[in-house]
Amino acid sequence: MPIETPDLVLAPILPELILSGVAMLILLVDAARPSRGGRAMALLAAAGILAAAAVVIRQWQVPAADELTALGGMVAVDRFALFFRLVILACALLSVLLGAHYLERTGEGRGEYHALLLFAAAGMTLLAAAADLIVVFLALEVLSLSLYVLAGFSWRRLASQEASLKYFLLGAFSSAFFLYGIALAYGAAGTTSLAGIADALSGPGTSMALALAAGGLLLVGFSFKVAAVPFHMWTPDVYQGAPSPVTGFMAAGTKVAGFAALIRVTTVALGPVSWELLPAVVGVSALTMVVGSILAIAQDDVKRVLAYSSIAHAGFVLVGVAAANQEGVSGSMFYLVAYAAMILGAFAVVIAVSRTGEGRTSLRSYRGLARRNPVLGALLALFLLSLAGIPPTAGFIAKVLVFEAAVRAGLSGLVVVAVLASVVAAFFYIRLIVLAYMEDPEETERVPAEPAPGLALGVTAAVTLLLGILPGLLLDPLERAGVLRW
Amino acid sequence: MRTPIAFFLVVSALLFTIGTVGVLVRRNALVIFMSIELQLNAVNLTLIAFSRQLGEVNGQVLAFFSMVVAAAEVVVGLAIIVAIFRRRVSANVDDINLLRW
Amino acid sequence: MDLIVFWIMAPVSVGAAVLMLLQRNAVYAALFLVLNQFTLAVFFVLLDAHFLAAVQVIVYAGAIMVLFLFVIMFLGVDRREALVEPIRGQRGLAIGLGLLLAAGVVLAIGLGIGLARAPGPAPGGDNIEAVARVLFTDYVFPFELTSILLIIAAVAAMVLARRKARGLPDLADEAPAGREPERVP
Amino acid sequence: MSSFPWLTVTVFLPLAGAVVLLALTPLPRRRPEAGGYGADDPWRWVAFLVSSATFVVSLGILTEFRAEPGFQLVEEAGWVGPLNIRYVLGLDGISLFMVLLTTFLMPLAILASWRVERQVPYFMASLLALETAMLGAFVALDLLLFFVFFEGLLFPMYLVIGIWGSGRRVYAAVKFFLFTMAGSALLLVAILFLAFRSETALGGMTFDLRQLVGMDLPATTARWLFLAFFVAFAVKVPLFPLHTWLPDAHTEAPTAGSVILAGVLLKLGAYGLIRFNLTLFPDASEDFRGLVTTLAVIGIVYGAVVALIQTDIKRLVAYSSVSHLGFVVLGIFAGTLQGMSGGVIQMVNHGLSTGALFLIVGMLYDRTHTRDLARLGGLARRTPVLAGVFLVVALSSLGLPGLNGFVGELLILLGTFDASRLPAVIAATGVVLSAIYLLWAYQRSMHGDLPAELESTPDLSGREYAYMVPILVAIVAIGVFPKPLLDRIEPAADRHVRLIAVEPSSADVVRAAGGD
Amino acid sequence: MTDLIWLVPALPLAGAVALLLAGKPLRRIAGGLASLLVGASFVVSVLVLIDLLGVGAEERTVAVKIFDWISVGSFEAPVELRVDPLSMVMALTVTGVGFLIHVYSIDYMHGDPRYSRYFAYLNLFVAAMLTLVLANNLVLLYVGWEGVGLCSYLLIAFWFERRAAADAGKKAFIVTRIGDTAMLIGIFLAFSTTGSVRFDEVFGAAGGLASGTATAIALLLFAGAVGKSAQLPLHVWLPDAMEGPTPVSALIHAATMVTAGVYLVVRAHAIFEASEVALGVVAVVGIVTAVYAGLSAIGQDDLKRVLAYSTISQLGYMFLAAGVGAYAVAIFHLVAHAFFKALLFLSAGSVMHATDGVIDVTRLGGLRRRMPVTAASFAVGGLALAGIPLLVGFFSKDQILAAAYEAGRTGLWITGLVAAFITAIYITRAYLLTFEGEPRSELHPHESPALMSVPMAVLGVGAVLGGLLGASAQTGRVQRFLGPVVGEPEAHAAAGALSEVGLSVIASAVAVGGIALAWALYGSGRVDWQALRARFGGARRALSRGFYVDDAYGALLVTPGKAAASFSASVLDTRVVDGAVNGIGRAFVRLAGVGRRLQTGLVRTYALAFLLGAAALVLVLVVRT
Repeated sequence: MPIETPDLVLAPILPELILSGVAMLILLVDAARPSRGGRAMALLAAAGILAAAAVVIRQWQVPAADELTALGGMVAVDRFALFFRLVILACALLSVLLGAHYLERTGEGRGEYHALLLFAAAGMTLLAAAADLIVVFLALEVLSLSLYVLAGFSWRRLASQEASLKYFLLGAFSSAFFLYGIALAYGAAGTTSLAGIADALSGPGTSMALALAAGGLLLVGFSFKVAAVPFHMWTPDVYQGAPSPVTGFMAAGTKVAGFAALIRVTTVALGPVSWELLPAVVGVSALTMVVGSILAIAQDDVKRVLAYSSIAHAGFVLVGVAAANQEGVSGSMFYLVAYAAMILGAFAVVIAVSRTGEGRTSLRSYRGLARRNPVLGALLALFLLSLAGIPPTAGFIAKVLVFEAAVRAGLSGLVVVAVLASVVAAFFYIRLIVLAYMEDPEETERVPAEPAPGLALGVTAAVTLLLGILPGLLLDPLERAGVLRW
Repeated sequence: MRTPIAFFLVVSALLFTIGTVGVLVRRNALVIFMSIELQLNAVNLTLIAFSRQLGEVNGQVLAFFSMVVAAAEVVVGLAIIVAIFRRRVSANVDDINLLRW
Repeated sequence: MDLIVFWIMAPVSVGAAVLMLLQRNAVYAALFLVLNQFTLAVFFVLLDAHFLAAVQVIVYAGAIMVLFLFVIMFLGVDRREALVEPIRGQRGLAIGLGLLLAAGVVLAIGLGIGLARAPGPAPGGDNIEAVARVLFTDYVFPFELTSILLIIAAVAAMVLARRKARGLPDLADEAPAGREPERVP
Repeated sequence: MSSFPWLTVTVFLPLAGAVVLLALTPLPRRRPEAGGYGADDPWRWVAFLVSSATFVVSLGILTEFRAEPGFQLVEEAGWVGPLNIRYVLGLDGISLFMVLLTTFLMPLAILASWRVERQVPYFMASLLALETAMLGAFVALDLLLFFVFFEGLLFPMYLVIGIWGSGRRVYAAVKFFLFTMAGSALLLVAILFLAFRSETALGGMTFDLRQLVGMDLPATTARWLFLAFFVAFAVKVPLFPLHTWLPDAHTEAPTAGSVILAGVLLKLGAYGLIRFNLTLFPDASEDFRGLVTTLAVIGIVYGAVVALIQTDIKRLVAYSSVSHLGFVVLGIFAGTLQGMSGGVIQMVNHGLSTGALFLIVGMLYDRTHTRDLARLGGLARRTPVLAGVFLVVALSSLGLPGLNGFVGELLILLGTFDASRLPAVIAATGVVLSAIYLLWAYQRSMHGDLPAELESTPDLSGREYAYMVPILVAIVAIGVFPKPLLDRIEPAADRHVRLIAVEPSSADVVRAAGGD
Repeated sequence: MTDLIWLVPALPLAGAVALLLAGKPLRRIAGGLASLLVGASFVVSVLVLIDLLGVGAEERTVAVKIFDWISVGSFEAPVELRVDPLSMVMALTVTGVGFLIHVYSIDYMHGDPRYSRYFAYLNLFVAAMLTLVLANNLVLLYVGWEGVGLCSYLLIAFWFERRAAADAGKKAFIVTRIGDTAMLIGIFLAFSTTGSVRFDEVFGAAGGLASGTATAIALLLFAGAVGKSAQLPLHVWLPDAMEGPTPVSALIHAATMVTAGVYLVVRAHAIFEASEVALGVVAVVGIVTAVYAGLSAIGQDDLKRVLAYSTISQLGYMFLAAGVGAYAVAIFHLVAHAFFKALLFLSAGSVMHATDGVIDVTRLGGLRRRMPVTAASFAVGGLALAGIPLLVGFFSKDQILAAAYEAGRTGLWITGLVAAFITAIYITRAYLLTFEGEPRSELHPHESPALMSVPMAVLGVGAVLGGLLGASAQTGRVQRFLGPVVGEPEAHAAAGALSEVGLSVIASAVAVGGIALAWALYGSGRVDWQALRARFGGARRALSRGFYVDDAYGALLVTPGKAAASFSASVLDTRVVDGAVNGIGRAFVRLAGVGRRLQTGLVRTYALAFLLGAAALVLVLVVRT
């Protein structure tokens, strides 16, 4: 039985190869010399990420190939993918930084953390580049499985274990739905390639009902990953229970990757039925913004607040997705960068404040923060303002971009819901700032400044502020590169 | 006469639903997990049925991947459940509600 | 013949699934799941997917379910779930919504391919060869990808199993997050 | 046309100062042991010098300005490329005086904050950042850029109230923030919608006010957009019944905060109504004139009535603002040149008078540690200068001819009366009421028996002279010789009035007919 | 010289500014400086008058523009002064009487801790009053109008340590401001209909106005006059205003400011004449006030309050004159009143100065022996007020009554006579109780110093000889001089049966009768007036409280007003408006609290929500196809 194995051109997935290669290297080194501290592993991981990023940047500079996909149509090689890979790699780098610091403090430092993080990052980058539903699914599983374990990585805490179990059970549950969606899509279109599905859907004789059922189920799966209501309920619990660097990585990376794939799937594969899908996306978006914003009000743990915040933001990005136009996509891309920067920054603050692992995440611990460490207080305020969408921060520009796209798509009603939700959301961001700035501290001790979170804070703060003042820094290259050519 | 493909699809949908209901009504983490396996199995049936309908084997390959994923998930899932059990001595998910509100 | 087998196996399959849900003991539930998986293998054969039928029996019923049973034993066989549902409305809603979902999907299938249409002739040739050809040409990249999944699974097992290795104590449970939110206007 | 970027420099000089201040935070304090900041610590001086420098630069704008209707000193640059959001600054006679008012009041507010001891560098930095945001909002000609400044001032102000305020400062700060943010939420949607419409109507998406003017919009759309803009600005003004954030914010804010809040921030609402509502939606403005006028009139009377029985002097002044800003809005929407000019000049006047009132309340509080009128009294005997200053400012506020308040009030009422009589007549009762509550407050604090514990109250210090005298001079100068202002305001006011005044006023008819 | 008219208000204004800014260093010379400046102002006025007399009667109206003040579009309100006979008569009265009272104050206020401030205010007042009378447009007039109101406030509340003084000042300002605001609306209406606020244009257009409009403008302006001139129903502030230093009462609340209303009506007579109704209202309000205030004056025990009510009453007379079209007579009475009422007040001030502030006539008595000059002054002033022939008051009052009679308004005439009768009674009563009889308390009064006596003497001379200026309504100098502005006085063919001489006789008889009655009660010693007081306590109280008008305001306006305000503040604003705001906030918090409980921590709940979403999504999408 002769099977001509196809030529495997590995360049398109070089970043993923590097990431998983380094991950395995870490596993090996760790197995060989378990006594070595996490720091070396962290450096190794960081090096791997930087190498992958270098590859991505190199690929960005090289003019796009004629082919839009590689590896037999499985992986996209467009700049959309490259862009998101870069964002995800940045998130991963910061998470490695934060994670190393965190593990050092908790004494849980082990190589597996970094290995799993790299695997998860590889899954995410691949997800952003997936051009076939099966790759989407597998990439999703790669990142999910890694994150299930990472969520429970802080094994001495029951909460971490619980987060892990909850995330796992619901994640597997959602995987089943997603897979069912793939199956129906396959049934409707006879293929799982995104482009193929689009061709089939625009051609005659394809069952719209089946395609839409598939679309609905795929949407369910993505909604779970990006924490959209009502598939969001795991989020607060898992965000709270998981170790903070992991939470940060989940909040930033998973969402970025999930949306990258969601955008690609809805605009490419489901593009022909996007009009029919619109009510679903709009409904989920509106519900997500409203529920996320309102429920955050009643929280008293900062990680839960940020969890609800990330839920609400998923809704805002969905506004851009719902717009389903060029502006919506580029707006969502900008939004995701801004969001990743500010949520990671916020978690970096959380890590800096808690000092010992997971302590001091109750909102009470934030009282008088600005007095105990003015810089940290200011950065927290910056991130919160950006999350609230107050100018001149990246969060504001991001909102403007997606809202404008939605208005353009005739979704003014959704935008109205969005702005009202952001007012409600502002309520709890402001509450946190009240605690940090306007109340007397419970502890008078200064919060020390430490290099690792400091670096992460610096980077995220710079991005948050710079993109708010000069959004052209990101938008102009995006526009020049014409990232949306597929 | 060959069985219409839709029959298989309907059975598959029923099994998927039963699995879904199982996740919701059972409290033992293991049984919940088994229910998820049932869902995945149901999806496999759908894939293979469609594969037959289309007269090609791509669907079977997809089902194959699904099984591999299921296997990997089982490993991770069981590891997590065992880990939790060692601490809490319970596999009842209703007991696991430290994180809430 | 074909249809007869289907009509025999379909009730068994669904029945096994339902019975699985009704078992208070996890072991019986697992056994019913195995039964269900066998019926699925039969369906696969009916659908000319012989390779998958074999994999289903060997991997699923053989390997995975054994793993399940092993864990069930490990955690204690005699644990039974109480029959009382503590969450109000959970069962009703679960079943209702489940049926709605099924209805939606069935409706889609009905609209999509018609409920009674018979399939075309079975593709000729060797099923296993066909699967292999596709798997190692079109799907070779995903296939490679699954290796990463398996590595992750292994790492996960290692990480989760090796927990107490360092001799660090478990941390006390955090106070459950049940406090009233702090009053800010 | 000068090539010097006057506006950019004016707008961002304070922000640069704020950054410098924050950079200087590590400087040693003179009294570290007390935990506070001494009077001779450098930060206050830096802030004062920066804001004074800003004022000087803004005077440069005045010299460059010519009394013409259009926008001047325009500066343009690209900003958010894909949406064609641009950095466009420019000003006309209306914004000119708002800018000058801002730059004028800020150094005085800083001088008045000399006694702030907690976290002085941050306080000063907040004030300076606030100044940049306010100035930017007054000169931004790109709608989104305006929105950025408009929202951008929330946070510094919020900090000023919430950290350095008194009593229920947190409640007041949060309320201020959320109220204004809620108000402007729909503004953003409206701006985006407008820009979206510009793509088809103007052949290219733009947020530039100058291009959006006169864009054809369906009447219903224009009305909705008008309302969205209106709510945002009505909250800021504030118009009844959206005013309840104001008494709390004004009352709890530190003196400088109250001064800026009343002196400048509220103007932003009225300014927005002129600059955007009237300009962009003239027809809808016509349609809603009745509603706006009604709200303004209710605000005038209601604010005054509520002010009547306040015993907290700061609250009293706060409610007086509600009343006074009602006059401004009334004038703006009168649709007559007199009303519009009066509205604009009254914005300046209110900034001066109410700003000064808050400064005086601050001085009183510094001396007596109470704002409760029941615990004050007879201070005129001990502090005749303070009493005199208070009286002049109160008289200015109640519109005594010869002082600035009268010029605005007269023009507003005259202009309104010319257009629609009943509102003007009802509004005029506000003139009586303002006399009642202001004199009442004056009497309760300055006249009557002097409580024993206030026997040794000192009169004005040199620093207090330094910040009150400029305001008093301005109050009298504008009252006696408002021509320099009116001449510059009139062309711009005329341009705006032409948009909404479809029929000439009855007086003009008579005049045209050669007097009936 | 006419071009220097701006000096007239500017000089006292300069004095005011100097004294306000440099009160302390100038303290020693404050009184002298202030008096000097007002005196200079008077001199300039006289020079301008001489200029004016030098030209023909028709050329005696000159407008002197000083600078552009408020000008927007077609609205122009320049600072422009008007020199014409009417404004000059007013200016001379103001500066003349003002100068005397300044001089008088130098001693009267001697030793007061706020001596400089006092003269600053007084100077400011003169400046404002001159602005009022010299203004050539309604808005500038309004500036002066409000300015004098302010000074009135400042001076009434001059001794602000006293609660009553502070209250009285505030009351004066607020009550008059009610009228002022109406007047402001009148100005708007005038501008709105005539397109200008300049006198010439507005009054020139008056003839062409619709009668309703003319009535409205006239009545609105008159409302201002009612407030400022303390006519019913806005008179309540004036009696209280007596809390101020007595020279202030003399200058502001007798001689000048309160007469501004009369000036306004005369100045704007063109508009009033365009409306029958308005003139009628002016006359009726005037005469009713005259009677009402006269009666109230009888009931007062406080000498200054007697004079205050008397002022109200006399102002009513002036309005009566204006209301029947005798504008020149009104102005003549205004000038005459300025003399004798100022004289009366200064005499009362002299009494206060001597008795350390005791001014309750029931506690005084027999002061004539100790203070002959003062007693004589008071007597002269009182007789002039009562209208005893040959004193200035006789001529002016007689002309008013005659004008009413000749206009055919017999009712007004008879009521006017009644008022005259009452006037004679209360002023005689005041004089008798203060200066005659035996002292009723232990006081050691002494005559006032020269700086106080001399101005009194000068005013006394004016009260005696003032009649020379306007002995006849047709031929009097003042009346003829005013002719070009207010219309030439017409020689009425006596409409009724009585000749002019007959009218004079009747009026004189009434005055004498009133004096006689008062003497019988208070001076003859045959009647125990104190027993009468006790017996008719209710009536006395009604009189002394001015028929409870003030109390009625308290009960009907102030109390409900306060209640309404406190309702607005504590219920409407806090509960309803703000309550709605906070309610929305709370609703969200509560909603969040409820929503929070849905996050049970149970995986199965989460899965249920998940399924709910999935089922809904699939169903919606499938069913829609």
